[in-house]
Amino acid sequence: MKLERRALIKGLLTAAAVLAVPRWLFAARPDKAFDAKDTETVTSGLFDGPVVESDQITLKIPDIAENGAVVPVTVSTDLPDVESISVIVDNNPTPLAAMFALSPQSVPEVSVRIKMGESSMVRTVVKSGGNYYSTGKEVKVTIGGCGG
Amino acid sequence: MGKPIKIKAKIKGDVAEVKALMPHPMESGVRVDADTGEAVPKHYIQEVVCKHNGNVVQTAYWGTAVSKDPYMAFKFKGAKSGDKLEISWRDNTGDTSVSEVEFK
Amino acid sequence: MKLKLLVLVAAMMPVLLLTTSALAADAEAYKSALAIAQETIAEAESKAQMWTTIDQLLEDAQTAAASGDFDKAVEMVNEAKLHADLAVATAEKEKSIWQKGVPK
Amino acid sequence: MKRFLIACFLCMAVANVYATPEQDRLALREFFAQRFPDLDLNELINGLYAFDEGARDQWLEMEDFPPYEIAIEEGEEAYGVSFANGKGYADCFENGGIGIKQNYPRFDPDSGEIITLEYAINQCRTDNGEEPLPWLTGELAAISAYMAYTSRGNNMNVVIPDDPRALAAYEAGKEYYYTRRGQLEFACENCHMQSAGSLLRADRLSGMLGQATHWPVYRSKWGEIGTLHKRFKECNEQVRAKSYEAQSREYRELEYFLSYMSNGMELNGPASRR
Repeated sequence: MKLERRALIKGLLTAAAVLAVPRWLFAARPDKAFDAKDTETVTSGLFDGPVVESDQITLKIPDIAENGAVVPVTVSTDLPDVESISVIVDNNPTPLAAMFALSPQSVPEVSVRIKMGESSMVRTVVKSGGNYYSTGKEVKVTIGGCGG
Repeated sequence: MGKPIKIKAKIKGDVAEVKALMPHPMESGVRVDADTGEAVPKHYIQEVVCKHNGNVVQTAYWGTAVSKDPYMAFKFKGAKSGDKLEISWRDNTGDTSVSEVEFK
Repeated sequence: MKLKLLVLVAAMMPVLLLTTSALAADAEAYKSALAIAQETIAEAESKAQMWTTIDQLLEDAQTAAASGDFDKAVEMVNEAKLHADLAVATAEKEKSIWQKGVPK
Repeated sequence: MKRFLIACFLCMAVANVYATPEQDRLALREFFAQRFPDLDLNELINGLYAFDEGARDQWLEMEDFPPYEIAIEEGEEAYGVSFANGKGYADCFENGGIGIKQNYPRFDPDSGEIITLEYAINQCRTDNGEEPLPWLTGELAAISAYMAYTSRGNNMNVVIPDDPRALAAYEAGKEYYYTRRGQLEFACENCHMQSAGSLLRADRLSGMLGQATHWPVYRSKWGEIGTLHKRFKECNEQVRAKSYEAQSREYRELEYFLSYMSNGMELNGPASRR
């Protein structure tokens, strides 16, 4: 079930990537990607190339979130020349939670606290040397963070 | 003008470690006010710019899913004692806040 | 529609026959039921044992009474009295046994 | 000498019937020591995080830059603002109000009242012609957070003086804690002693010991800093018992008892909780 879903999304990502041309430049906030209601739309709009899974990214996020209103996330990677790090929560009303645009001075490690309305796959996409890499983790939420 | 940003910045070896806490309601537009029964309008930080001695080292773009009173931590190279670190944000209403600290 | 009404009336008959207050489910009946309930509620209050449900039931009763539905109003008030009765019973029981939970 | 002996006899006779607060406290520690033989009791000042490793990790991550730091800063600023008459909070408290939270709540022999820290803060305001602040959240909670912060590391030291009114207040608080109430018929004890450390739906329950050391608290659920009495109200309502007003006599007595039970434990407020 999980595998199927992942395969499907991966397929969608690849399909989207084939069609995609660079839509938004990172010099400004990619508003459309932030307004998008599903992960496919976010990724097809945000990334102008295929996204491949990578084990060189560490996504630190709890298996069971204490409170959906405050879920600590840390993303770090050994990949070189990191330009951006995005955090996407599939089941949130607008999946794109945050995108960090890095500079050559940056050490690729960012932390942020996010809201999660319900249990969801949380994924991070790292742009490194012009290519996109991702990893993800299922996070269980017992108290949703949308009520306040 | 938004509330000031709380910043903790230190240098470990050749890496600067920065942690910031920004008092802000981060209303997603989904929450319903218990008293009025009406949805609280969206009010959230969209962009956070971090500058080292005037140069942008990182820009964070945020959606509505970042938690209330946002916390952010990041690292960069090339900072030394006495350098300045400035963090500023802008929210969807156009409100802004800027704070600056010096590396010890 | 008519049949439904008939069934409803038929269903209500035993209630109407059994409960004297419901016989005259009008403003007077509501008032006297409320007076009886309030006595018990005051007792629960004085014994530090009010339930959150009671205020809600009284509020619902008042709304029903205001719209002329005295059957419902009386029903709600009686429910509130039942809750107050149970609360008072807890208070009385606890008076003699709360000490049992204290580690010795 | 004779009088002394009689007094001693009386003492012992009374002690046989009623436990003294100190006996209660020691018995409570023993209760937790037996329930959680592998737990360092001092860990209980961290509430549910003493029991739940996964939650503890997330909490420690929050502690990296806890959201209550905003409240401490706002509280410090508010604390320093002078009243219209030129006086300030520092004039109302011993040691200028710094590092004194361990002594609260205290019994006031003049009025016979239990004075909690928040009660004293508002008393300070009204004594100086200022309007009292709302009890549950906001500026009062922030000032309380700042005062708690300056008291971190001190050990809780609530005193029950030799005055029947003080003892009566303690006993009333104790009875409140152990009395079942509300439609669900739960006493504070049912959750925080018998079920301490277990899950109630998705919530892991904290233990009674150490429950008073870390207030006020920034609860993620609230999204702001709130006082202990806000939590009292919430607890009561969760079992469908009508709550009392913040700083009502009932809740002040409850806090008096609860705080005495944490005597000797380290103050670690303000804190963040789920």
